Amino acid sequence: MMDYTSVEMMTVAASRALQSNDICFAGVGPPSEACNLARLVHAPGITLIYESGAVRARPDVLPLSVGDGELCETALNTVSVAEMFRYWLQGGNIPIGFLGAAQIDRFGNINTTVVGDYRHPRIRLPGGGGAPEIAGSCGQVYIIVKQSRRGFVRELDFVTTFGHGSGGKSRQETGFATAGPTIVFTDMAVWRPDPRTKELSVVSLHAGVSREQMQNSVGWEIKYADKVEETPVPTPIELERLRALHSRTRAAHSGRHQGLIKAQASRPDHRARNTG
Amino acid sequence: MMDYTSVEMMTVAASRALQSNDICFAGVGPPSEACNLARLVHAPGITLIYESGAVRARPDVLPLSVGDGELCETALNTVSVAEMFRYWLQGGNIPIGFLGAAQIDRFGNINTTVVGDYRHPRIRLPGGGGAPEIAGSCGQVYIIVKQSRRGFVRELDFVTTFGHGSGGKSRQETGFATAGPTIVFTDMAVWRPDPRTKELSVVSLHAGVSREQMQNSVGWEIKYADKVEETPVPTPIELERLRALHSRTRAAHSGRHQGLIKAQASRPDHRARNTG
Amino acid sequence: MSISKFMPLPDAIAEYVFDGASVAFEGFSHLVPFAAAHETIRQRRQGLTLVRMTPDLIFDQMIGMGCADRVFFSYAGNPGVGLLRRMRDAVENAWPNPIEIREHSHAAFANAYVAGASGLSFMVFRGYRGVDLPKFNPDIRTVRCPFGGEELAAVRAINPDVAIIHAQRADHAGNVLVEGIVGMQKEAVFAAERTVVTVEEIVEDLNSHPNACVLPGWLLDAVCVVPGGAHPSYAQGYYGRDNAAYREWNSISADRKTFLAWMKTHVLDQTPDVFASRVLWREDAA
Amino acid sequence: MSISKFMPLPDAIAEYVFDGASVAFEGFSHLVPFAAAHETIRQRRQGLTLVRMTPDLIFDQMIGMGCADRVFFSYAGNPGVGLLRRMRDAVENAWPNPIEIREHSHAAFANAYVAGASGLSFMVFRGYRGVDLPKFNPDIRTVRCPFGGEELAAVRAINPDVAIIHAQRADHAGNVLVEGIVGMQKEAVFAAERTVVTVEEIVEDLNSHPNACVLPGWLLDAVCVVPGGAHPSYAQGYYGRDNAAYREWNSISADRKTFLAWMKTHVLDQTPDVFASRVLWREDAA
Repeated sequence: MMDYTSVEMMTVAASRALQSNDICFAGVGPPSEACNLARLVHAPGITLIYESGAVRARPDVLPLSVGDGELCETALNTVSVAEMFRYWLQGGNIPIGFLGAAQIDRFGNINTTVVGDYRHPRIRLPGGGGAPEIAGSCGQVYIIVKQSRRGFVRELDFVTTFGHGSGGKSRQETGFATAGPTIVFTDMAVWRPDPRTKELSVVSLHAGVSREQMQNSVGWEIKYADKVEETPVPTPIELERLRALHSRTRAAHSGRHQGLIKAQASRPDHRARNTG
Repeated sequence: MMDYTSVEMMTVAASRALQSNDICFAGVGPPSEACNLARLVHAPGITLIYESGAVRARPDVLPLSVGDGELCETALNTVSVAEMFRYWLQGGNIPIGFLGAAQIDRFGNINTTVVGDYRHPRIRLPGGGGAPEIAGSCGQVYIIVKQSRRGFVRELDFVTTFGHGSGGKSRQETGFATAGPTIVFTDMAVWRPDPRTKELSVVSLHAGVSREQMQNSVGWEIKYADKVEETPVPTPIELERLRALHSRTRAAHSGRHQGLIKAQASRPDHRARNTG
Repeated sequence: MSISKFMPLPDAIAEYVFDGASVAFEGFSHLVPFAAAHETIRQRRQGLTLVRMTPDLIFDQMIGMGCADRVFFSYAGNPGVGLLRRMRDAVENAWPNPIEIREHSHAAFANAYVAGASGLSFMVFRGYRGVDLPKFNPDIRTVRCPFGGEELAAVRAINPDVAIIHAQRADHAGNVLVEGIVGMQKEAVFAAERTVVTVEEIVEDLNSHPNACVLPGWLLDAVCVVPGGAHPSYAQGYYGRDNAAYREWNSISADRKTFLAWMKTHVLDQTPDVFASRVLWREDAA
Repeated sequence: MSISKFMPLPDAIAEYVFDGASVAFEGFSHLVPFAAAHETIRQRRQGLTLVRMTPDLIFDQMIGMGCADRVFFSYAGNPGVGLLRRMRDAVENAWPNPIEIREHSHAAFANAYVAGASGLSFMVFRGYRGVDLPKFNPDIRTVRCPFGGEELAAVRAINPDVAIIHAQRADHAGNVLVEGIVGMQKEAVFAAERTVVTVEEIVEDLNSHPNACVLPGWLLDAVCVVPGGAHPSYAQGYYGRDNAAYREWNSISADRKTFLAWMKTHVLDQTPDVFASRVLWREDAA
């Protein structure tokens, strides 16, 4: 068995949730990484959609920003950001949204706005971006986030993105017709909301993770599902494809002006070259 | 002096109102005809916009429908109908709207919907199309319409398009910030709203038209401006360009599949040929 | 996403256009889906709510053949030629059956499609001030701006059961390209529950601009290859508009008997294949 | 429509970007108008309301140099790298001056631009349910659907005094082509009172697709040729993104002194011409 890191385990576990016929709104960073790993391993037909307007992007390297040229160049089509949020997302055409988080609570609500008071924050985080309405309009939401006491908190400093609210029927009562978070992938476990209470409950532990380690990384008393499985370890192919993806990405992002201009550009005589 | 018809006089008079740096929303039919004559005679730089989304169309022949391929092929760009009505028109970016009419009253209100009762019409006309919001959102409105007792009525059967309402400050009080109809071209005269009452008043009579003929073609007692001019007759160049335009248009529209596929089509190997 | 969405047009109409459905046939003068309308007539669908900004010849034919109970529209003319005589006969004389009309201006109709495409129940817009239509169309109301208090028009969203469009081409995954005058096709497709698309051809690669109007396969339920399927309207890049046919319609539609005879010969006794013979395209040997 | 809209960038900024103005700099990762921002910094504009969905390095620089009193945004990060340290320093420590932030989600911000572009005072959308932001942004309210009664979010329109964008190219009439990731540039331009565009080059013919994103000359007030003007972001078809520069910014911006020294060398002591040397494009001899 190959060695792997806990973050690799997280990405691999998340990638396995996606199927070849899925249509998924991919947040940049770890969500996009898991989505593209799925595409490269077992879901070659997956449709990945980015908030920059790129539809069915098939990037060869991971985008650094959600608006990298690689996304548009490999996409079926690119629409305006307004159209993406209005017709594609709000119109209810995207079954899965894949998000990251800075802070998350036990009901899958997310904070990416501030640590501390909104008006006088200790740490000003980036803000909501696409997440609030991705979580509202996609049929269901997958979340990928590393576990830590600072991230998995009893109470959010700020509710940026609504998950299951205060649990139970809170989400429906707040006016959502969509399912919200249905699964959370971390570097230690896989969580799913309890069908009734909607509290996130551990359904699978990654190999070698103890319940004690779990409790030390989460700011509330963890619930476990009746049956807790062990997450299958990454396969050699999963690890190889993931590492190759990282390696291509690092090579591409280390230089300057590395955006290779491809066939879709209307003036192929205009090329970037590496000046770094 | 060349012979000309009263309809030619109408089109020529209307064309003269347009300048080379004007930006004008062109209704199909007589408005489009006047707009293109202006472009071909004295306003080569005019920007004509069609509700089908064609921006700065420069058709070689008059379009039969507002969505003829000729418009897109000669345009700077073509946008969706939604974008045209929302960003371009409602956004307040089009200074002049040029409209036709079926029925018009003395305040420049227009009916293109029904003759008789709406629910049980004697004649069902086409309806509003783009006109109501063109008249509302363009900076000002030019109207071109033949005079007749059936068309110039004391009271409209139906208000499709708001002009100056009941006159005076009616337009502002109804919530419009735009000027509404500022000039009306007919086959007999040129009319402008009185600055105070907003009643359409004759400012220019076409050569040879008497006040008696005028009154016989209009369903209300006509007001004349203090100074009534005689409309300059069509110049030879105006008539020549207008007739050449008509001649090209007739030739183009008489066959089948006459839409010549030009450079903007992405697959130039796909051509129509005349099968008529 | 499966290959099964490619099917003959008769199968697509049989499966998705049911009696009583609301069906948008979009295409703004360009790419008008005549082949799909004729197939619907042949299958004798009834009680339809026909939805289209510009009813045009396509709805004149469907109304005259008794397919429609209601028509949603914003401009009912034979462009550049005259009025729609079959639609008038239905509105004025209830022949062949009475129809209810629900009428908007273009701007209002476009906004109603935008609302439908955007998953909203209504859209606000600046229009319908001082005019008579709001008295007759219950889908027009007003809403007050929660910031400045201004009163604006609101139109109810249009969400047809089925959207039917014609497009230039599809790729093998069922992604469809629409280009040229794109009208409201994208909005109609996003607003509808189901979508049937007829295309001129299937190609390996759509080979268009990155920002072109492409409808992804997963939004479409049926893709049917019908070359010439927009005749007598046109398909930019493939064939031109048959303006002569639009002019001839004025006399064909003037009389009920002439109309019915024409429809029997040119629609009822035909199949979708006939459209290919009505246009000529891809004249590679010029 | 006159040729006089072609002008050097310093003249355009001097003429259209006034102290206290609200200025949208748009471009969604792609075509970010850095050259125009640097010129604005050099001209020492103050009291600006900076408007942009993704503040990015461009606003980090402007805020750090004291141009801004307020920032409207929806995602304030250095994409893929980290936080915006100069913007944080202003929000958390009021350095170099306190700034007011007015924050939306992307969907809300996009709808606010759409409202502005459409001549409406607000836009309705399906969002902001159950979250905290509406407590802090007075531009978020609710409106009730006049048909079904559903309560929906409403956002106040954004209509900046000036929109500034970078685009691939203009023709001699000042019509501008934007292609690739087109973001919200069109909406920002339609929403703004004035528009300044920097372009890579002027060409005889835009030579694009009929449905490409083209902004007509008459909507634009100034068109300025600044090759490389989007660096370190990118111009699709011309040059790629300088990701290394984005990464380096994280340490440059970490410290006030380092930041100020960098700005002096790379911005204050430069002219717009320097951008051409930061990228290489049109490498015809490959």
